[in-house]
Order: sequence, then structure tokens, then C-alpha cells
Amino acid sequence: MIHLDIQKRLHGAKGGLNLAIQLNLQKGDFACLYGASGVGKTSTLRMLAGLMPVDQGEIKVNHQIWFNSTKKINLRPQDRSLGYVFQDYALFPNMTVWENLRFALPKGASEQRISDLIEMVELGDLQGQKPATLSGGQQQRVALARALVQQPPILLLDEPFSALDHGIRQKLQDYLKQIHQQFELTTILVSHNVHEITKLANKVIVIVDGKVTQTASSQQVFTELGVQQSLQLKGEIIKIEEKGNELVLSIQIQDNVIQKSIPLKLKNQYQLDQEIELNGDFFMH
Amino acid sequence: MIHLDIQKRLHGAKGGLNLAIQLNLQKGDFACLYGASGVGKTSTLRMLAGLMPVDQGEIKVNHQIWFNSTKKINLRPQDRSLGYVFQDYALFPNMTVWENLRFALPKGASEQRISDLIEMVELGDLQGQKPATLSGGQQQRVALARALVQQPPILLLDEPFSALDHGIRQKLQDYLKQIHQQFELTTILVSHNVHEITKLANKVIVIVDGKVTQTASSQQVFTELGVQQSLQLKGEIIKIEEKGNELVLSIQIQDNVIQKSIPLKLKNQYQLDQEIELNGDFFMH
Amino acid sequence: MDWTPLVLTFQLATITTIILVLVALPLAYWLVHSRSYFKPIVETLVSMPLVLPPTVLGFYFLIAFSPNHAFGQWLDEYLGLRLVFSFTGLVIASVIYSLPFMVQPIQAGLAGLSPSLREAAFVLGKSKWITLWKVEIPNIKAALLTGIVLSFAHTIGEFGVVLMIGGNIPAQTKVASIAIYDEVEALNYSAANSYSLILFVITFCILLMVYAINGGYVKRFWK
Amino acid sequence: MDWTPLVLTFQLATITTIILVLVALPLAYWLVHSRSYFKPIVETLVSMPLVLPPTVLGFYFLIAFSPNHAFGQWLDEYLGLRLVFSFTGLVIASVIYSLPFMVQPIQAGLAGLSPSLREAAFVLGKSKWITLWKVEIPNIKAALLTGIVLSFAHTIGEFGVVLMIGGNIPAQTKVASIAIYDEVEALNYSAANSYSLILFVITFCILLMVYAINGGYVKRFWK
Amino acid sequence: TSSNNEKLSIATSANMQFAMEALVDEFSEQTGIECQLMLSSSGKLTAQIQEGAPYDVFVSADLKYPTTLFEKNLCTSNPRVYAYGKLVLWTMHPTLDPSLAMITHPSLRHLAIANPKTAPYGRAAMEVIENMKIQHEIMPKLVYGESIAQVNQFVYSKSAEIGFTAMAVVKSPKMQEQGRWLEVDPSLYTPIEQGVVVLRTSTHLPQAQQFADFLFSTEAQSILTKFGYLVPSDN
Ligand SMILES: Nc1ncnc2c1ncn2[C@@H]1O[C@H](COP(=O)(O)OP(=O)(O)OP(=O)(O)O)[C@@H](O)[C@H]1O
Ligand SMILES: Nc1ncnc2c1ncn2[C@@H]1O[C@H](COP(=O)(O)OP(=O)(O)OP(=O)(O)O)[C@@H](O)[C@H]1O
Ligand SMILES: [Mg+2]
Ligand SMILES: [Mg+2]
Repeated sequence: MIHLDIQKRLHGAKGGLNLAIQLNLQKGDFACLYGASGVGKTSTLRMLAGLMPVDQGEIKVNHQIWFNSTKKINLRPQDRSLGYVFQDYALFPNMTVWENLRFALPKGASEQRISDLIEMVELGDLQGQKPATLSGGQQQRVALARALVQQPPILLLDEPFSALDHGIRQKLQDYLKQIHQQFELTTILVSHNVHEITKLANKVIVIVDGKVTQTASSQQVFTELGVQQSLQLKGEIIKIEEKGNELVLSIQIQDNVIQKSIPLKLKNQYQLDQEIELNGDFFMH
Repeated sequence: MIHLDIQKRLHGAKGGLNLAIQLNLQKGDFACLYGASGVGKTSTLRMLAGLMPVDQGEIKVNHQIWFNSTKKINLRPQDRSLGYVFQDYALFPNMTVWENLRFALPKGASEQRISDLIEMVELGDLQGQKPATLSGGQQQRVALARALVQQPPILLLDEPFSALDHGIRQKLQDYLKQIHQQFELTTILVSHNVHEITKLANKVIVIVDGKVTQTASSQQVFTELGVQQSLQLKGEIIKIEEKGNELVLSIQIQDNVIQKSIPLKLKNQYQLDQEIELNGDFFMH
Repeated sequence: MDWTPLVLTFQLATITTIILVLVALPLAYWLVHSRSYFKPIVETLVSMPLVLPPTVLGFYFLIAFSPNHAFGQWLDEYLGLRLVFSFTGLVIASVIYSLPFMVQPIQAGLAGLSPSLREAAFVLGKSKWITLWKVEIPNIKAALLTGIVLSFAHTIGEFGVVLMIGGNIPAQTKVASIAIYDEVEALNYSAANSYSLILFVITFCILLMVYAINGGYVKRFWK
Repeated sequence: MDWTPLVLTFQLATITTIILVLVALPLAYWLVHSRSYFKPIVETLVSMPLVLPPTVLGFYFLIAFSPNHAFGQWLDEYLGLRLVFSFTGLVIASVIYSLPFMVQPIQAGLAGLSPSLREAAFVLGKSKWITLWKVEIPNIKAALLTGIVLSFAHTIGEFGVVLMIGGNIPAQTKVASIAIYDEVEALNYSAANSYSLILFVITFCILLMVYAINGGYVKRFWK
Repeated sequence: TSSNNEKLSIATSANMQFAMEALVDEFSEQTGIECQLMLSSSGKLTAQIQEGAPYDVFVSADLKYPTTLFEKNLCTSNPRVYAYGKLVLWTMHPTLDPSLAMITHPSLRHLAIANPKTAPYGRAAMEVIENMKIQHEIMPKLVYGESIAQVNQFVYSKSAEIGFTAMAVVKSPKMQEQGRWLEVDPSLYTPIEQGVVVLRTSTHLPQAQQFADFLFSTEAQSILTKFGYLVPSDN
């Protein structure tokens, strides 16, 4: 669905940087651009969105040519219908949270969608605030919600969860995963978080020094990079305590003891010495 | 060294937010503010730095009163000598990277310090660039370097590594830890990354709904929160391969097999079936 | 005291300012985004009406607009417009003369905006015009206000061009500035003073209101 | 052709503009950061010189500066300053008259800056002045340029105030705009035209250079 | 500068410029006294003189302004009338033949006169209109110049088809061959008296007085006549 083969000359930390990126994504792909800081991830998204001039090459989406340097075709950003979460958010300072989302709403669409999104990103009572008085993470969530208002077929997400705490990050990752599948979106995510990538992406594109060095599943990529993304570990319950209306389990994994709180009503699912499976979500914050 | 007891009324996601923070830090402390997005971490740093008006309370540093609402004392930010990495970087757009750091240099100090810092944050060839053309992570590194130029006794770091990849993040964490000890700094870090906190901070201050609910070591805090910060796992080497000038170890941990590349020259330290200790650094990216 | 000149003055200033906003916005927008080699030339030309003494500029207008010269004749024959000695002529002359006061602040304001705002709006599929209208203009309110106040005040005090092209016709082109000038020339200082004072007070009130609302002082007061 | 009026004009415009920058910067700074109730009043007052016809304003200056009245007498006796019919007087009058053209764009520019720039400089221990000078001003270059160009051009074309307070004394207060006026009065339209043309061309070149350098066109050309 | 202070400063109405230049040349030749002209409108010059402008002689195109100055005790003596202005009807339109009858013709859209409130030629033109009892027809056509100079610009640019101006204008070297003009019957308006005063604050009182007296010499009066003024001896 997305075929991209572009070249661009940029400044790099070790002199000039020749960005030369090839991407081939299918409809429904959830791809992740993975690479060191300054390697050209944001620039790639910006060129795909038509915000940065491309030196040379071609961008084709759904058999439509968006950009071609020899044929001198260059679609305006307005005509490339995609959702984009900017790394620096780029919220409109003159509009409240609600208005920022309202501005993105296509004609005729119901405002219910806005309320739902505001609820989802947990900004209910802040919807009347201007971005300037929001916290960093709150601004990031507005940026995400705004990009989703149009329900675009292609989503570009530039480190959309970097300023969020574990709880809301998990929740929004789950939501993103769900709408990605539900609406069969094609999504490109930039992230430095291996766990996040493993959870969300079916394709990881590794960029080194401006070139794509590897395109594979996250499992494969991270294994080769020597990065373990999601351990499936077994532990043993060695203590069960009641604290208020919570149940605190102490679990031993090898020499480590960790504690986990669960709702009291799940009490009868756990017992001492029981073996229990713990996945990465559990360990990593 | 830092005694802070302040109150401030803010907007919260569930109506008004009454921020009421007490902090007591000793010289040499490396404290971390930990809490969900929008809980008041940045606001606390801003009030400590004198950038946000405090409603009520007192801030005392080194027996000097910086702020006292009843005595109507309020030191200007200029007189509070501290280094601050802003969550939104706040670089000077009119100055190059080098000039941003030069601006921070105290009179009479050697410019060598600037070159060293630029080297440390790996921005050598970009020092003549204006911030607008830097990548997100590059901007963040400039912000960190700029805050360190003055070698201030107190460091306020608002998610200073959030936009960085694993490699440079590790390196800068190590560097930060080193100068923190070397110059006996007092540092307050805001971070959502449990691993980072565990590695750096000796005190974690948990903020919930604008109030400090817990102050303890990271080990204690995260155990109680049910967050495992740094597993110490044992695995077994099941395969050793040579790839170019690297050695690739396949290691089994319970049912998981992970791979890790190490320099070839360490070859004789590893052998098949050897038990090997793996710490958190290894798992988390 | 004859109030017609005052009424005429505020009519002229208001109409001129409105037209200026409409003309200056697209012009300033072009100046900000163009990479053309003509750009500095147009930028310079916009400021040039300021450089000539108003009476001289007025004289050139007079010649250009006069039905006996090519342009004025064309206007007269094809559009039925006689710009000399008419209110319409005053408006056009004032617009040209005050153009730099509106264009330049708006241009500076637009140039100072972060490009990411435009980009974000474009990605959301918004046209340049909607982006300008809904995103860019609301974020350069201070600059726009500067342009409006400068143009408005300048049109009120403007005198040389207006006198030349308007012909000082009562109830048609005799604005307050000319009335005051007449009184000063006639050594009628007390009459000039009262005119000036009234002009001053009314304008002061208008601008004070604008600034107070803009600065949020009115809101603060009612709170 | 007598060149003295032209030289005098550019001297006057340059000196006036320099003084205006020095006066307007602190004033604009105060206007941006003050929360005082006087602020909208001062803002309004700054624009007010525009509202009065230049000759009338000149007339008030004449009276204020004249040694026959209290203020002028005080200036004369205690400072030995005679402002009427002198170049110094022209400069002072021009500064006051062009004040809004400098103050308002700078104010709008400063107001549009992100507060985090100031904050970052403050945290680095920099005083308000250093912050203004090294951080804020370099980031409002477009607005500052607007102020400079408007004031400069306006002082060149300014005429009413100058004629009234300067008294048309050759080589002292007879600036180009007045020389042109003289020629027009003398029905010497061709001489007036040549004066205007020269004034126009010189100013055009100056401004074109300013805009071309500012827009990076010169750099582009040499590259 | 010092050279300016040595010269005799003569403040004069801008529309007197040509005649004054010729007069000053003649005067300098006769006496060796150098002069410089300060041109402005009579109203502005009067305001400036009241505030201490460094002028020696004020040669007005009117009597009202010198009289005001005299009443404020700023002159050495009563204003003296050195000439009378003559009113003419002037047009640049090649097809128009200026006459008092034609100004009411409907095809004529604009008639320029100087501001009657401030300019003596404007007041005289108004008197002509009133004496002919054509105010009602003519009022809607009137456009007012700030001074005679502006009337000239209106006529010269053909913005106004015709206008009342001074004979000195149409006889000036620049306008001699331009357009056509008609002298207005002097009985239709009160004479336009032009007065001269020597200013009390003058630093060159003897020379100033000498210049004022010179205006009444035969040489001066013939120059004035040549430039289109009526001189007192003609009466
Ligand atoms: N100037 C302000 N006026 C009123 N409320 C504000 C202001 N600045 C921030 N807030 C609100 O105060 C709360 C705390 O903001 P703060 O920036 O301190 O959060 P934070 O803990 O740093 O969050 P994050 O992790 O998302 O950066 C938020 O709900 C925010 O909307
Ligand atoms: N407009 C520009 N002109 C020239 N060079 C640029 C421009 N914008 C960015 N660069 C440079 O291009 C390189 C890639 O930048 P980019 O923003 O794409 O990096 P990134 O991969 O997104 O990094 P990060 O993870 O730090 O956000 C960087 O070295 C940057 O300095
Ligand atoms: Mg990036
Ligand atoms: Mg924050």
C-alpha cells in the first residue's frame, strides 16, 4: 500500500547525512521505525506527509503517486489524508483542547467522536483549557486524540507515548492496537521503547546512518540486536496478603521476589505455591 | 539541603487540582519525582525554580529562604542558581548549539567545558546548527548539556532522556550519575522509566493527586507499587556463534531464548552450558 | 461646533481600516511565504508611500485620478468613478497611504509563527485559507491589533493627502484634521483646540477600550 | 539642485530612528510585562500623536517648546536648550511623533515570544536586560525591522510637524520634504518632481538593501 | 550656522515667492545686504513669530496676519500695505474660455478656490461669487485649496476645470504659457491688501527697516507690477 523510496541530504552529527529510505508496507501493517536519535525517523515521516521537500525518489500510496521527482509530481499535504502525531505535538495555542479536536473533525461528522476521544485520553475536565497550561503528557495525549479524530487510513506516530506514565501508556497502546485492527489502518510508529514496539508492531524497520538495514518482525529484529523484548517468565506464589480491598501476591522468580496487587474478588483464582505466568507487561514500566 | 513545603491550585483532569508538596532532600541526594501524567511534577520543579508563582508555603535551600508566603520573600529565578532541563527543552532559536551552551557559560570559565559537553552528547558536527533543524533527541541533548555548563549545585531534570534511544540514554545516565557523585550535586529527576529511576535515584517521591504519598528508596517504592524494576535472572548459554568480529550467545532463561552479541575478544570468558547472570540493563531498552 | 467633520473622519478611518485588513492580509501572507526575487522589491514598495510628503503624494494621486489623464479617464469612462474630490477617492488614497502600517506588522507577526502550526493544519487537510483564518490569524492577534490601531489612528490624523485629493468639501471630504488645520491657519486657536480635544478624547476612548478588552482588563474588572 | 535638504533629511531620519529604538525597547518591554492598570492608558497614549494632524501637533510642540511658555522657558534657563527652530527640536518632535511606529511592532513581537525563552535565560542566571538583549530581541528581528522601517520612512516623509517647529531654515531645519513643499508652492513642479524622485530612489535603495539582506537574498545570490 | 545669522531673514507667504526672489535680488544688489527667504503659509509664520521665530521681516500676502502680530506688540510699527493682489480666473483646459459667466454652466463640475477662511484670495473669490449672487449654483461645485498653491495644483492637474487664483501665479515664469486666464473685475471684491512688518525681535533692525522701506521704492514697485500686483501708487 505504501511504497516509498526517497533520498534526502541532511545535517548529521558526524557531518552530512544522506538519508536513503525504502519502505514497502501492506494495508493493515503496523510498522515501527527504529533507530538511534538523529538517524532520520522524523524526517522520513515528514517527507511521507509532504512537509519536508524530498530531494529525489518516489512515494506511492494505494497506487496513487504522491511524489515523484522525475515526473515532478508532489501532492500537497492536504491531499495525502493521514493522521500525524508530531514529536513536538504542534497543538494550536489559540484553541482549547476541545477546539483542537473540533478543528480536525471532518464536515458532517458527529461531535460525539470528540467527546469519546477526550474521555479515552482522560482529559475530561481539561477540555476547556488552552494547551499552554497543560502538562507535557496531557499535551501529548491531545496530539494523539487530534490525529485520530479524522479516522485516517494512515497513521504516522512520532514517539506518541514518550511523555506518558505506565498506566495511561498501556491503556492508549491497547486502544491504538484495537482501532488499528478494527479500521484496518496502516500505521507507522516511531518509538525507542522495545516493549512498546513488540506489543504493537508487526514490522520493525531498523535505520542506521540514514539507511534501512533490516526489516523484519520485532521478535527477529530484537533477537538479532541482542535486545530481549518480552520475557515470558514463570514464578511461584509464596505469600498472599489482603490489604484493604486488594490482594497482594508475593511471587518468586528465581532469586527475585516481586509483589503484585490484584482486586480482592479474584481471590479464589490464586493459592500458595501456585505457578503463575508473568509476561513483559508486568515487569516493565 | 532542600526543604520545600508548598501549595498551589491548578487545573486537573478531574476538576481542580490542589498541589501540596513536601520535600526534604539532603546534599548529594538524587531524588526522583514519580507519578502519573498531570499529577504536578513539572509544576513542582517550576515553583522550586521560581518560574511559577506559589500560592502558599516555604522553600528553603541551604538554610537560605528562597520563598516564604507569609514573610513575602521570593527570590528571583536568577538568584536560585540551579540547572534546569525543561520538559520542552526551551532552547534559544536564535543561537546555534554552541552558542546555546556558550550563553550558559559563567564569566571567566573555560570554553573547553562546552566542547567537552558537546562531545559527550555526541553533537560534534551539529554545533553550528540552530535548534530548529535538530531532531527531537538532539534538541533534548542540547538542553541537558546547557543545564550542565554552569556546573550548578542543584539539578532539576524534567524527563531529560524521554526522546533518546537506548544507547545514548545509557551513556548519558552513566555520565549524569558520575558528575552527580563527583561534584556532590543535589538532583531532582522527573521520569516515568522505572529502570532509569532504579539506576539513578536514591530517593523516590511518589505523587498521587497532587500529594506526596510515599518517599523511600526505589527498591521499596516499586516493590510496594507492584512494579519490578530490575530483575536479576540466571540463564544458561546454549549456543555460541561467531559472526564477523562478534560473538553471539544464545541464552536460555526458563522457556525463553535470547541472543546477545559481545565482542569477539571476550570469547574465552564464555562456554557452553555456563550459567550467566543477566541484570535489568540487559532486558530493557 | 460643526460635528460633520468628526463624523466623516471616523467613517473614513473605519472604512479604510476594514479595507486595509482585507488587502493587507493576503499581501502580508504572500510576502511571508514567497521565495520570489520580487519579494524584497514589493516589501520596499509597500513602505514607499511613507517617504513622500503627504501633500506631494496627494498631488501625484490628484494627477493620476484626474479625469484628464489616462488612468482617471479610464476610471471615469469604464467604471464611472471620479476619484478626485470624492469620499471614495479619500478612501482609496488613505488605503494606499496607510498600507505599510497594516502590512508590515501582520507580516512580522506571521513570520514569527512556528511553522509547525501550519503544518499541523495542512496535515489535517485544511486549506491555506482556513489555516490562515483559523490558525494563523488568531495567533498573531497582537500584531494584527498593532496594524489596526496604527492604520486607524493614522487615518484620523492624516491630512495632507486628504486635503489634496478631497478638496475640503464640507460634509463630503472635509474631515476633522482639515477642520482643525483651517482653524489653526486662521489663528482661531481656541476653536482648533476644542476640535483637537474632541478628536483626541473620542479616539482615546476608542483605543483605550480596545486595549483594555485586549489586555483582559475588562474581564478582570468584572470578576 | 541643492543637496543640503536631502542630507539633512537622512540625518534626521537616522538619528530619530536610533533614538526611537533606544526609547521604544524599554517602553515596549514594560508594556508587555506590566500588569498595571495604567498599561492600557499608556498603550493608548503612545498611539495618540498619530491622531492629531501633523501641523496641529507641530503647533502644540511649538507652544510647548517656545521660551514664552513655562516648559520651554525652563528648558532654556536650566538646560540652555532652545527647541524651536533648531535641529534638536526637530529630532525630539520626530521621536515623539514616530513613537507608535516603533513601540507597537516591538511590543507585538515581544508579546508573541514563548515565555519559556525568558524562563530558560533566567534560570541560567541572566538578568532581564541580558535576556532582552541576547534572547528576546534576536528573536523578534522581523518586528524590530518593521518598527525601524516604518519610523525611518515616516520621518523622511514627515512634513507638518517639521515645518511648524523647524521653521524652514536652510541647512538647519529645511529638510527635503519641506524643500519639495517650497518648490510646489513656487509652482516649480519639475523641481519638486526631481526632489521627490531623488528622495524616493535613495530611500528605495536603502530599504531594498535592508530587505534583501534580511531575507537572505544577498547570501543566496553570492552562493 | 553663523552665515545664516548674518543674512537678513525674510519670512514670506509661499505664494509671494517669485516676486520676493526678484525683490531680494534687487535689494541685495543695491545694498550688499544678503537675504534669505523663509517660505510658509501666513498662518504658520504668524504662529511661529508669536513663539519667537528668528525672522527679521514678515512680508505677508494679507493684512490680517501682520495686524495680529502688531496687536500683540511684536512689530516695530503698524503694518504697511506694499501691494494689492489681483484675482484671476484660470483654466488649463484647452477648450475652455474663462469667463465669469461660464462658471455656472452645468458642464463645469469643479471650481477651485482657496479657503476663504484663511487665504485672502479665497475670501476675494467668495466675494465675487456673492456679488454675482450665484452662491446657490456654485456652492456644490466648489473645492477648497488649503492655499493658493493648492488651487494651482487643482487647476494644473485639471482635477478642477477652473479656479480663482492670483495674477502673480499666471504671470510667473513657470506658468506664463500655461492655460488661459482672465482678470476678474476688481470692483467685485475688496482689494487684497498685502502688508509688511518689521519684527521687534529682529537682530538686524536697521537692515530690516531698510528692506521694508525698499518695498516702496520705484524699483520695487515696478517689479511688483511686473509680477502681477497692483501697487499703492496706482490707486
Ligand atoms: N499555568 C497553569 N495553570 C493552571 N493549571 C496548570 C498550569 N500549568 C499546568 N497546569 C495543570 O496542572 C496539572 C499538573 O501539571 P504538571 O505540568 O505539573 O504535570 P506533570 O506532573 O509534569 O505531568 P506530565 O508527566 O504530563 O508532564 C495539570 O493538570 C495541568 O493541566
Ligand atoms: N531541516 C533540516 N535541514 C537539515 N538537517 C536537518 C533538518 N531537520 C533535521 N535535520 C537533521 O537530520 C537528521 C535526522 O533528523 P530527524 O529529526 O529525522 O531524526 P530522528 O531520527 O527523528 O531523531 P530523534 O529520535 O532524535 O527524534 C538530524 O541529524 C537532524 O539534525
Ligand atoms: Mg524525531
Ligand atoms: Mg511534566
